[in-house]
Amino acid sequence: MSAASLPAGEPRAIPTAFAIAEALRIAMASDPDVILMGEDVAGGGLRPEGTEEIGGIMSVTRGLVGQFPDRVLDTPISEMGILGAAVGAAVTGLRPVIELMFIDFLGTCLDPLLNQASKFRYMFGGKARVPLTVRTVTGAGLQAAAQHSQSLYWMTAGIPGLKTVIPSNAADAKGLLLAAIRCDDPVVFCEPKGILFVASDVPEGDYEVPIGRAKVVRRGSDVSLVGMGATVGMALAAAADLERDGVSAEVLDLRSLAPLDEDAILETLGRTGRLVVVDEATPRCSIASDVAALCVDRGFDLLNAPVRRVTAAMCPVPFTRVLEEAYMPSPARIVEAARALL
Amino acid sequence: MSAASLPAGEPRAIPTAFAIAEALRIAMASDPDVILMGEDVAGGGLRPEGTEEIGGIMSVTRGLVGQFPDRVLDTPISEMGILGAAVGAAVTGLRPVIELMFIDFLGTCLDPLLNQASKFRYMFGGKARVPLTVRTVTGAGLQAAAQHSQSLYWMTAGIPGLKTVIPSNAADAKGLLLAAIRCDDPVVFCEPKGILFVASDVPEGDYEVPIGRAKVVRRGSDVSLVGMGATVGMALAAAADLERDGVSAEVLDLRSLAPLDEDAILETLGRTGRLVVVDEATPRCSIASDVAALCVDRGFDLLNAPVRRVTAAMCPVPFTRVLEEAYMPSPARIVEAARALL
Amino acid sequence: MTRPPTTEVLQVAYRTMRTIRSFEEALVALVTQGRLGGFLHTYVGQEAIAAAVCAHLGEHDHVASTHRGHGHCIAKGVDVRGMMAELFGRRTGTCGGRGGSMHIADLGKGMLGANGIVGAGIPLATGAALTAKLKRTGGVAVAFFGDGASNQGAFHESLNMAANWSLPAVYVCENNGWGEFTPTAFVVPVKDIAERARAYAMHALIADGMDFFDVYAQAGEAIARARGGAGPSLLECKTYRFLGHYVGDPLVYRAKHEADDWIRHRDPLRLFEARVTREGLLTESNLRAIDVDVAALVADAVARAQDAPFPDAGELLHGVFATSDAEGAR
Amino acid sequence: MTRPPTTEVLQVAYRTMRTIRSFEEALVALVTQGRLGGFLHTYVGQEAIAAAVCAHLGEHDHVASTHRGHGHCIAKGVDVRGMMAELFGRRTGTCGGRGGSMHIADLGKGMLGANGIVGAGIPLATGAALTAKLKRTGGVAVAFFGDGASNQGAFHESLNMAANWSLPAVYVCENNGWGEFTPTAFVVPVKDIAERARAYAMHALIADGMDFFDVYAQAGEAIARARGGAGPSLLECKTYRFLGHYVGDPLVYRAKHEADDWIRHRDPLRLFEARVTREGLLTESNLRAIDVDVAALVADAVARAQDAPFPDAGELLHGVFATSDAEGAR
Ligand SMILES: Cc1ncc(C[n+]2csc(CCOP(=O)(O)OP(=O)(O)O)c2C)c(N)n1
Ligand SMILES: Cc1ncc(C[n+]2csc(CCOP(=O)(O)OP(=O)(O)O)c2C)c(N)n1
Ligand SMILES: [Mg+2]
Ligand SMILES: [Mg+2]
Repeated sequence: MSAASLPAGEPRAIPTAFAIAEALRIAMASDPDVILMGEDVAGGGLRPEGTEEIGGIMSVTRGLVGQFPDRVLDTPISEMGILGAAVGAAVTGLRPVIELMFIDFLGTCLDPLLNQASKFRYMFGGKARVPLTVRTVTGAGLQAAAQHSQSLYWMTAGIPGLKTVIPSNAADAKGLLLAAIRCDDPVVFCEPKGILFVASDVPEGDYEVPIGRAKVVRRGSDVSLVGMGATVGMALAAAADLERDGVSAEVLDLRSLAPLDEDAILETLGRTGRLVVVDEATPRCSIASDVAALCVDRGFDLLNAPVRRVTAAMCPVPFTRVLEEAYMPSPARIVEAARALL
Repeated sequence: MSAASLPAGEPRAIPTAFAIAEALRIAMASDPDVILMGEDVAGGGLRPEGTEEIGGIMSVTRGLVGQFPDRVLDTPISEMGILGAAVGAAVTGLRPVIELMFIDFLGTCLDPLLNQASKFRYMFGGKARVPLTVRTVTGAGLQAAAQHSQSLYWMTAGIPGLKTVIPSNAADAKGLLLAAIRCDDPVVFCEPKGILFVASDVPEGDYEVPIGRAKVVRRGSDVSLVGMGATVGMALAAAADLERDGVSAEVLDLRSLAPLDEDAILETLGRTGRLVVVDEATPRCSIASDVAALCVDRGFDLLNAPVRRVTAAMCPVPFTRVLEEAYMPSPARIVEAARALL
Repeated sequence: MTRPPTTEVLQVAYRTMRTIRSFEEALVALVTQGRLGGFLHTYVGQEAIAAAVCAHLGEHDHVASTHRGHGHCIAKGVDVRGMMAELFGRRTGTCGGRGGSMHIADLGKGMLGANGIVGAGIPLATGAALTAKLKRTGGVAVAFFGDGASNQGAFHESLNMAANWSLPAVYVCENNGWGEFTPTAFVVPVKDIAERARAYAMHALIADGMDFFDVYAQAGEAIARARGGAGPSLLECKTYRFLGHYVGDPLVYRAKHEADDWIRHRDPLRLFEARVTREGLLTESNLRAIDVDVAALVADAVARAQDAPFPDAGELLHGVFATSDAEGAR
Repeated sequence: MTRPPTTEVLQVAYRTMRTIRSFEEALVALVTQGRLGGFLHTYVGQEAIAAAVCAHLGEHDHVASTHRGHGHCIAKGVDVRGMMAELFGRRTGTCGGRGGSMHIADLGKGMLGANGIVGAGIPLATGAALTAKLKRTGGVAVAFFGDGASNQGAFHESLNMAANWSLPAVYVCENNGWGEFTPTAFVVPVKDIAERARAYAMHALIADGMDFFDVYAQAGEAIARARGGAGPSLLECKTYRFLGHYVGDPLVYRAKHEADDWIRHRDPLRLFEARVTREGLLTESNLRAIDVDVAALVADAVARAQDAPFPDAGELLHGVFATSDAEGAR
């Protein structure tokens, strides 16, 4: 059942984390097969009086266990077991939504995504459905250091048979998550730290943002800034800066990292002839490289300048603020990259 | 102790698997801290009479346990435990060489590479040494199907702090493996199925091929074909084909996927102005994308044509021969891509 | 206590065991003749386990298997002709030729797939058991896996979860004494893998994996417990891999007499036959009739498979995603 | 049997415990004042374990730790001033400000690092034990980890390997009743995590983690076994996390009286003090003198840390690789 056609209510400004919670609540209410699993998502079942569950490390699932007591499952700290079981549950009739606390923990549970969920349909002759969603927090900026700050979505986006999406704002987060949960394919849903507690307008009610479609979030004619997740906000800030110098920047929000909306990228390149791609991840084998490679392949005739990648640095995420700031992309670095193309 | 300066003996034609075995034997003989661990690498210790160890699934380590009885260790089927222990052993004074049977099994043991080995030095303030080598078989072509045929080197190459190398022939395999083992950083050493049992000239004795240096394996002036591992042979075959049509193709063998020899790529692009990169891996977040992105960034002024990526298809590796062939890159596809650029 | 198998159960079981044996004997011959490729792992010697466990299962129960999956597939009712066509890489194969030996699955039959990753089937079955519990299907999920797989983290995490949630799951460890080319005793420090259930306060059982009747009884108990809501069990079946780890295995690492002893004295089909005829449960002619049937079925499967069409290279990207708009999309 | 601790051991142990307590009390204050950032997990309540285990270790022994690592670092001899500077992100920090709380390591002291990945330290210690065994250093390796970590696959795989190889390793599970915000009983189906040693035929012990003397005795036995070549042990210490999971934890999920009971009756420092003074092992004035020393040390550490320089942004790419030619190389 697609809810895309349902009338979505009035928008209110709420943080992305709340928008995600809203999507979970709607998905669970509208489909009894949707279950949530993860560490502390319920927080220990029956609680002594005077205590409450915390609802996951980001408190996103707080209150859900009360509403859906059988469908919000605390798990042991067993990511491989959880994800593997989720795949098994998905192919046998449930529609599991997993909370993988930080995407950095992919190292403990890659196989169910790499070799199971993503391959079943194809490998079994097009016959399986794997309606699995993995929600996971990505990104740096909170001094969470090398093992809790990575943007490893390139690892999931590179796996055939897996979809990876990343919202840049609360409204998209809600709609993309609803689309992900209702998708019959496995989807990794990234929750960038940089936007999780930022509020923006979110429509009430049930609506979906389609997977695989990028969105132009600012029109411009001199240069295209292609962002994803938290870097969209950086690109918009850079665009505002550039405008002060009379440079008109278009900003494209990829929203979906796999499948990639190649046409939207080529269209914006066609309008501006110049492109900077901004990626919170490290540069090698990145979404940024894919976008650049697309430009020099199908977009070659549209190019008036080099394609620049503004990414994290090719090193582990440093703890101390001064290095973490130098590590991450920033509006200033985007402006500098864009200016150099003009 | 670098052996790069030792006189390397006469070359003989031996299969890559034997060249790898030779490197292991030399490394172990020259350094008592080198140990081998993996499934079946020794094959169960003391054997009943009339039996022999098989020496790993590809028989590469056969005979080594006899020569170094304490330093060739069979492990349980516990990749996470093995790699994690190898990291612990590496930082405390051993120089472990791990056999990860197929790179597809990375799904069960990513964390020790992603969050431990690769990050220790940086995260600990530049103070750790992690002399760890992971040998692993990559690639398709043997009808080994979706979970035993992947070329996941993009996943390790994309991790800061980790090096990834892939030889295209037996002599480089030996020299690169010796360099990897003696390197104080963690290195993933790929053993492509397509070259493992192909014989070519290998010098006797102890020598190293430096990590981080690509090599022009064929000179040409019209188009550059950039390959790695088994695709170098495909590129050479394509170059021979193209030559029959009067097209002069240069072939660059990357050898090292991380660090990437950017200068060598830009140099060949500078000589030809046209580039096709050939990668056995799937296209997204790939080495192929990185090469293309480099060309459209630092190499923009050198480009006379689009950069084409000839890669595996964006799907799991199919079992049946006809689909597996369509899935993989091939000389014919390289020729076609190159011709379209002229 | 499991009730003794009925005549019908015994007939089906013998047919299953014989089909597995004949199917795989055919494979070995085909590989030797160079007519089949890929990585093939045979179940010969272990047939009683799949047959006895699956005798307690229906189509709404689920099974997750291993790289050594033909036996589990056949016992769970996957069509043998489709399987053979799959190994030949044909369009008519169970997976349209895309999966191959290590990836035969038939979700409609409750077969969650052979699996090329050691240990990976264990969490899959755990998830199927979770579905059964939450959706109250009355179903049970069984994970088959080897002694070697019990050294994987996925084993530990899954059994712990199943015990915590009291899932309707049965974990069947087929301890065949070897993991590839390494003896089990070299990598497992406990005598019985069943002992590992203690780490999860889980019910444990041990069966003689060569004795259909023993496995039938123990599996019956474990499955009844699971179905009745009493939670999961770990059932260890002591068995032996008669042939090499894979078809083509030179077998240099294993003492010949070790295998010979098992093959001569502990062949599950021969033990079964001896007992059913001795006890008058089935007759010699019952058995021979089944043999004839099975031989015909396997021959027919081979004949059809080799005449079946290959998939078309143009279909390479079909079936990556369920949402067709994204097919082949990057 | 471990010999009772000497006066010197007791003095060092008290100093260690007091240093951990004061160090972390300072952190909590600093965070409250908004002077420190990052993810900080305190060890308050568990001090007796690190102090007692490390009392048996020398610099050639190795320890692998967890996200809750300050106590292990201090007990293993890592410089407190360097640690404080690290938390302030300064160049003078143990890791030059690059690691932060979850990544303090000092290989020269045998401290293999705190670790942000639950369970990841367990294989690291196993590898250190392998080095000790193969290089015959006489060393022992200890992995500290929580009850929650015992549900990770890495735990299972590592203990199995250590048992197979009879490594000089001790696995110290600090069972504090909670994994983040979930009670242990909800995710671990066995009463004692020590029970899990049976899966590997491994020696197991249980200690009262609030009682320095008990942990000292049990850890002494386990470490002596390991050092003597008798193989690894799993030592479970029953303890309690006095503060939140992380500094800033609202603690809404835990009944207040639960923590109050532990804090009032089972504080390891108070239990230690009561016993040593009662038995005349140390005097009240011994202890107070140490308190004064420690307070000065911690105050000095804070003062120096906040005056120390930050690293330079230009050094961002330094230290990625040991081979300097590749520094910053892609
Ligand atoms: C994660 C992983 N590691 C290693 C392998 C290679 N491998 C395939 S089968 C096998 C042995 C499995 O032993 P066991 O579980 O006892 O099953 P058996 O083959 O004896 O039936 C190994 C190591 C694999 N397929 N997956
Ligand atoms: C692989 C992994 N999963 C989850 C987390 C998040 N996490 C951090 S601490 C923690 C709880 C650990 O519990 P336990 O092992 O009992 O240690 P304690 O915090 O009680 O000392 C969790 C779930 C993590 N850091 N790593
Ligand atoms: Mg086995
Ligand atoms: Mg705990």
